[in-house]
Amino acid sequence: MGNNEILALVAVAILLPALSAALCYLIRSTPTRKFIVLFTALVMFVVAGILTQQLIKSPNGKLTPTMNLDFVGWIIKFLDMVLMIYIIYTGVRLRKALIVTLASIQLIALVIFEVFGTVEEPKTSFVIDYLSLVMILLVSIIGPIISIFAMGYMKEHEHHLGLQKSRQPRFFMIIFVFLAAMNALVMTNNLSWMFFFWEVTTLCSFLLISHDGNTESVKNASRALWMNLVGGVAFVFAMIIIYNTTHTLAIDEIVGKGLVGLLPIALLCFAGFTKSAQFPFQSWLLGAMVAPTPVSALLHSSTMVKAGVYLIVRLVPAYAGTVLGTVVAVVGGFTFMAASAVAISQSNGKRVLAYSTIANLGLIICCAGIGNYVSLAAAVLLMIFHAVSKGLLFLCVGTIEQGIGSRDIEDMQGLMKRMPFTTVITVIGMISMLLPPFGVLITKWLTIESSTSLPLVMMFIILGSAFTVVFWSKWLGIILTMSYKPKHKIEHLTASVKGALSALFVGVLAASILIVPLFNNLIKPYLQSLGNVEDLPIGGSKGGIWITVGNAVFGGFASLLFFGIIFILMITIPIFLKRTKAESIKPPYLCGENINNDVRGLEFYSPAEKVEKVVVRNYYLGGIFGEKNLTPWLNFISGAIILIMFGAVIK
Amino acid sequence: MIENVTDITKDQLLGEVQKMKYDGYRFVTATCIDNGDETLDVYYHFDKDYELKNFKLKLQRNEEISSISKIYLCSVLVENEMSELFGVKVSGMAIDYGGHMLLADDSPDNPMARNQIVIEQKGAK
Amino acid sequence: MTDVIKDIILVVAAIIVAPIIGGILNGLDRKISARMQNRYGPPILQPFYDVLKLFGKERIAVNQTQMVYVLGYLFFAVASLGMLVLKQDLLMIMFVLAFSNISLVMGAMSVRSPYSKIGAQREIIQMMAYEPVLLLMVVGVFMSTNSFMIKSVFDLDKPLLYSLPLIFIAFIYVLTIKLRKSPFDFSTSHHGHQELIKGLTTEFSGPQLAIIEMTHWYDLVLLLGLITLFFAKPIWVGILIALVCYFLEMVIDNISARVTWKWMLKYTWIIGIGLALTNIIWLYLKNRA
Amino acid sequence: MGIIDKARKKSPWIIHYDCTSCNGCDIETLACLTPLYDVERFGIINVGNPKHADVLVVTGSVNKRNVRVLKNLYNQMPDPKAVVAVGACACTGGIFSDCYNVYGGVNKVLPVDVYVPGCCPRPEAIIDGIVQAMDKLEGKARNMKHAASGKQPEAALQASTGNNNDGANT
Amino acid sequence: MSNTVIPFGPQHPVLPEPLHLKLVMQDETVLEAIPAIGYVHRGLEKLTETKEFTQNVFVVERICGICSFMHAQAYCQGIEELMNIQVPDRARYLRVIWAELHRIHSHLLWLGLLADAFGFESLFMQVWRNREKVMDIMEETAGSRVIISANTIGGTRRDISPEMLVKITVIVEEIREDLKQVESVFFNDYTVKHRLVGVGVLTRDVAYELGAVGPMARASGIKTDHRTTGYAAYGELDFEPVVENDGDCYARTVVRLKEVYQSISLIKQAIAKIPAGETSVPVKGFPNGEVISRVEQPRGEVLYYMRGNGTKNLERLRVRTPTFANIPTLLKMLPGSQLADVPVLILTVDPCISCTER
Amino acid sequence: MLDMIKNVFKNLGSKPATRQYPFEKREPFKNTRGQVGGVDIDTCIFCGICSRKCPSNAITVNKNEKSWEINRYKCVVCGVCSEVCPKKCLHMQEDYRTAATKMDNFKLVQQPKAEEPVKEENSQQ
Ligand code: NFV
Ligand code: SF4
Ligand code: SF4
Ligand code: SF4
Repeated sequence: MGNNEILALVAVAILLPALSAALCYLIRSTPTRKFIVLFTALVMFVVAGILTQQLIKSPNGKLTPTMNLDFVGWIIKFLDMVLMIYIIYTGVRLRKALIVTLASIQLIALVIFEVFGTVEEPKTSFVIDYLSLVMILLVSIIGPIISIFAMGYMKEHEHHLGLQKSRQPRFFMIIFVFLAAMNALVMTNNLSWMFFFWEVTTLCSFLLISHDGNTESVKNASRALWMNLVGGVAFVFAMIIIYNTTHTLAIDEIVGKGLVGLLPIALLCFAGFTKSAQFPFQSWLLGAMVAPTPVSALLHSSTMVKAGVYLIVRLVPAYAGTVLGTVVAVVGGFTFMAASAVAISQSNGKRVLAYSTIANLGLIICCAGIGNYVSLAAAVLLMIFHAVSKGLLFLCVGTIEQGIGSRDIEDMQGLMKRMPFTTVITVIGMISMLLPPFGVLITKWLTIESSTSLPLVMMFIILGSAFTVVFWSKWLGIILTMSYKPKHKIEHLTASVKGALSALFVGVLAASILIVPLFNNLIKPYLQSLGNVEDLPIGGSKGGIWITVGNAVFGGFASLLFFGIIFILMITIPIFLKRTKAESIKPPYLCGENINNDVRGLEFYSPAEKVEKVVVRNYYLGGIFGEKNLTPWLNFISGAIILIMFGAVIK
Repeated sequence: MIENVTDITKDQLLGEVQKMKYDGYRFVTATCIDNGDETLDVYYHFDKDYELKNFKLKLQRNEEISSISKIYLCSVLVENEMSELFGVKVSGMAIDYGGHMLLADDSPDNPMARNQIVIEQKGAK
Repeated sequence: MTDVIKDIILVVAAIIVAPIIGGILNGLDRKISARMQNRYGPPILQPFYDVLKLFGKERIAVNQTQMVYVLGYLFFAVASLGMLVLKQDLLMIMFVLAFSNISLVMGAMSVRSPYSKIGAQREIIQMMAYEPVLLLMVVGVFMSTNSFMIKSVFDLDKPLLYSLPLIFIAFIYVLTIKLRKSPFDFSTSHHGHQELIKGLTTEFSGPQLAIIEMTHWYDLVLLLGLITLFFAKPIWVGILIALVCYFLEMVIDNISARVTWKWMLKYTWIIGIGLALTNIIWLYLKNRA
Repeated sequence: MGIIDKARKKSPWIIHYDCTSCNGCDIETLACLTPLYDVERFGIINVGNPKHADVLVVTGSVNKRNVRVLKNLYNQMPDPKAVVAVGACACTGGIFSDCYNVYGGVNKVLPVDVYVPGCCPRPEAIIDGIVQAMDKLEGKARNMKHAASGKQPEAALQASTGNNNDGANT
Repeated sequence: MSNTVIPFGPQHPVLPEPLHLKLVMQDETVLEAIPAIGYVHRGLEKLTETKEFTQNVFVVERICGICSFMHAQAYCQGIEELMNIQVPDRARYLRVIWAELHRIHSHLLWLGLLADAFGFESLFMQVWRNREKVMDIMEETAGSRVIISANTIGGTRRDISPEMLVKITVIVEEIREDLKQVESVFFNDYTVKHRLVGVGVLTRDVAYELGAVGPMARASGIKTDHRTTGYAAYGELDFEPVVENDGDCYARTVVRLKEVYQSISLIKQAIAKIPAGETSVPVKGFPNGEVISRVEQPRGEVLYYMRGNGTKNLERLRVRTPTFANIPTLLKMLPGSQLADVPVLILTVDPCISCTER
Repeated sequence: MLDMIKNVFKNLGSKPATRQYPFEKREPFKNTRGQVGGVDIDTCIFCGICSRKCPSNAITVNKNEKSWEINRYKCVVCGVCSEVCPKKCLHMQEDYRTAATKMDNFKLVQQPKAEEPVKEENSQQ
């Protein structure tokens, strides 16, 4: 394929969602919208597939479609201004001086920089390398799947809210705009374009968080907006500084040359921190959980927040091995630990997922900061695994919430009997975040093995992993709670929900099963492109990922077969035993005060011969990990670390 | 013989007990006796420095007395016991076991009351 | 190929021998503990009688899935032992060991029984306390051998203890938790009685309990094997020291009351992680220099 | 199966439930665990959990409230299991057999295997009782094997749901 | 936010006796605890109305096996007062000796159970091994280990021979020595103190208001000990109530431990002073009238109310046992405590449910 | 922390305190109330005093049948019967009675003029 075809592909990847967005908004009939969603999904899959194929074929591991359309640049500049003005308008409407100020700063800086200054746009507007490809795949595969899920979900959701007039057209419009922006963001090589798409995603996020329009959602949305705008401001100034020192806005040049000072890179990383909701900016992501579940799944866990991570990983060559790298690792590691710790105290399923998202983003950033091959491999792998698993889990929680009317973890007891389909998927989704042979664990292993050069960071990671185990296993335990009772199902899922869940479920399994091809085809080339090395210290073969240090090969995560066998044994032996002779079912031990004929042991005789329900809640350790008392401290520490970062960079 | 017995009436009960509390007495217990003639004696025992002070309350069966558990929380057990075993009605107990503190569902009602024939002739084989 | 066959033979041998050693050690533990309490104590083979008896009991359960978790507990423990004898990646061993534990926790949580659930919660808290120390130990091993492979420990010319004295202490500390010995037997009561009845094993009985017991034996052998690592050369010194440590655990078991888990969490973090981290930083500076 | 039978005899785990005991039998049972008598010599452990136990040691007579507790505990023990009634109260109700809240001995509610007389029985007698119960378990295990071969799972379930153990006064 | 609600007891390995609690907890902090009893209720007070008043000695002994001797003592002393029986001096001293032996056995038993409750198995074993010596004395002197049935109305059923008295002195001295060894564990061991100090604090006022008796009250600084009124031969012996002021579990442990020493000293004093003579006087007639008899049990004062009507049967026998008075303190101590401390708290009350419910 | 350690090691070094019960039996103390030994049936006059004084109604005396019967599983071993027996034909035994798998009543019947008492064991219930 030549340049133009690729350019066309890029255009399709960006413009098709944008077009679908417009159509969704304009044509308000539900069947049409369904068709549009499905069609767009299909096309996005295909485009992503072709891009992958092209990239693998390409000799230098890059696709650089060139184009000479100056006016695209101007259009984007124009849209940039419109966007900023819209945000200012929103700020005025919400009476939020902070938003107005931050947006105005950006607007003024942009006007001075882009309109009055003479900016030479880079020749190659788009560079698609393996890192971009990973993101494109995530956006164009998970994005559409979640949109499909959203069709079923939003119907139920609006039914639940009792809306007269469906707001779905608006919803899907924003979703598709967002997908377009995301695709563009990861493909572009032009820093100022990237900035534009960056702010588009910010706005989309704002609009979607406030979608339900009640006071809480508007409040949280505006918090998300201003926090992201803070990052935006940093982005703008980074851009200006970079341009003034290097006279280029081409990302590949900025990253490769290493001639920019560390300050603008630090600013960009800072922007990444805000977008990825690192401590102390985590609160916006938590607030964002009021949005409908597809939004949480798509924007606030699997894709948009990854934009920040993406930027930081993208910049790795510019700061690897410097003091900035160390601080970035510390920030990420700290967030990983802190978010995991706070997650222990949460009983709201979505908030747990949110904290876990923050934690995992932190881990990715930490890996980027560590900056060796092994850790970078871990970073990119984690981006993939996390996106798939977390996307799935959010959808599951959404489905469960619609099924049982609560997102409180404690209400999910005995879910297996009530919503078997969703439960199985949820359980596998959770296991995939925690246990072998799933990918997330492999990356954690890689991270620890690669972080030994930074003891502090390593301690963060180790503590963080311990916390992670705690909150996942608590939740998992609740879901798996079963008592003997014939099934009674209340589960009726629409086809779109079921389909999307199954698709992502398959994705989770596939990502982990195919970890070796994934590694060899996507991550290995990416790592090689960083330093043009043949001998990577990390390799994938024999069904596992292996690390080489000196002449010792270790790891031996020949996991699949190994753990596969264990799992199969675990499940088949009991089934076999049951066949031969069933266990007799006895009620649980309640100190002898069981109610007669209550095999499930739900109740006991309490004082005065009353009948009382047995309730056992998980521990949330509010005294130790309580959100309220811990957050100020964590914010303070992380704020201090970030200040130290700037201090160290400025010198 | 019992020293320091004061006869009181039902209405004096709370006031007298309150006075005991002011005077720094410890509530020891209450004793209920069924006289077998449809009357009950209820003793309230108070103690200070090893000196017992007793109030004696004569009750008709089915008469209701008010609980002193508002004044002495520790009287809940004995009041529950009285109401279970003797059928004395006690109103306003801080914790009311509803007749199931000591007795189970299929125990005889008010077994200590004399109008009950409760000693089940069994076991002697 | 002969290597592979040798490995397989080694693993199979370990799987067969470990429970025997574990059981005997357990029996010795009971006997010696009894003697410490001025009792005569059970026969040394008592643990085997117990397990055999349990296998012969009726299989009862609260729900139909318990067995799955119990087997998970066993298999993962066996797997980590296998990895140990094959001198595999230490970090992986720790992970697999953790899954084995998680599996048990899941099993305990899967039943609607208050005591087993509370036991599970406590077990999770215990894991939160000791897991970092174990991982830090692994990191310490890495820093002194430059590899996560156990093999490299055996290639060292000096025992690991020289470079990891503090971590060793921290490990012994954590061992008390892992072996559910007295100051820290919160989640199940190994012997003696406890507010949680039998904690996380309350609802497991008969063969399930037998499997759990056997897994304890594997665990025990594995943990003692890890102690041996600190004195890998010559190996018999290591084994001897491991046995001494085990004896030390018995003594600790018999001279302390059960503390509360809050205390454990606090002090495991402060003492355990503190010691381990100090050691690591020391190694770090030494490696730098 | 032979080896398991042998093991069974060497490892009786007991659960001790104090019905309406006056504590006399109770503390004597506990005293069996202590150094002077040390029943762990025979592998006897007080596990305190019916699901782990082989022998239910009951002290005291059955009263009207704890009858259900006793039945529940017995029901939750896995086969083969035995019941040892310790003390005059547990055997017949003893001195309290005429009390209004007392049903009588444990045999009114559960099939008792071994009776230990005395008030309170000497610890030695209690040890004898448990050891005798172990001998009985052997026969029970054989019965269990026969019974199980014909039993349907549903039937087993039903048997466990109802507290329909043999007992006179229910 | 819902809370954890679990049953605690009646069958529970740390509770030697059936006591049921409905625990409402948040994580492991107890918010609410409602005790339920009734698992040991036999209806013994009613039974005594059908037995002869002489037989009742054996019935009241079986209210509780731990404090059986003193139940009989309280009963006999009450009846003796009612019937104006002058008990021989030797019997009064014998009663002191046996009563104090019972106190030692009860307190040692409790110390062991407490050790078991906070997970200190070897300590439990040590204490109970020690206790066996008392049991042996009882068997040798009275013919039975626990329920010794040594009392009878008008005196005691058996005498203790002078050689045996000497032997007792030696053995209690041994017990003191043995106890000294574990004493430091209870008093100083870090882990033990960690579990006891500051747990379940009852201030003096609260304890008084709740009517706590015995060691419970004495550990909260209330100087009450019914033995100081001088029943039996206590008036001729020299002792001071053991009082601690902290009101926590530690204080209660200290009180009980020190009381063992006190009992040992009382036994030795009694043996030194015991006069020769008869051990019982014959009883004639039937009790008539009302009487209240109080005795200091290991757990505090027990109150016997008796009403006789001139026949061989009593019209009413009412027992208010110390635990009955101490249980309300649980209502105050449990809320706010940790689940792990629940057994310790329950045990520091030294609950005797069979006494409580009769 | 280490207060117990001395004790533990001392125990470890010394012989266990355990009495090897079934293998070595202890001599019972003198005058221990082990169990009711039975009655010298020839001397018994079937006055029934023992039966009446027994607090737990364990003894049944039948004057017509000339039988004396005891339910050993109901007897609380108080020793009253042997104290009150006017003929001192009833005596306590020092060895305790061990467990049994069946509750048997112990019955003695005085043969009209034979010397040999017949011992019958018949099961209760
Ligand atoms: N009376 C009496 Fe008690 C009680 N409560 C005495 O110490 O033990 Ni069972
Ligand atoms: S048999 Fe005797 S010692 Fe045992 S519980 Fe009954 S009365 Fe108490
Ligand atoms: S009291 Fe003596 S003589 Fe009279 S019946 Fe009884 S055993 Fe026979
Ligand atoms: S010893 Fe006591 S209980 Fe036994 S038969 Fe004689 S009088 Fe009755």
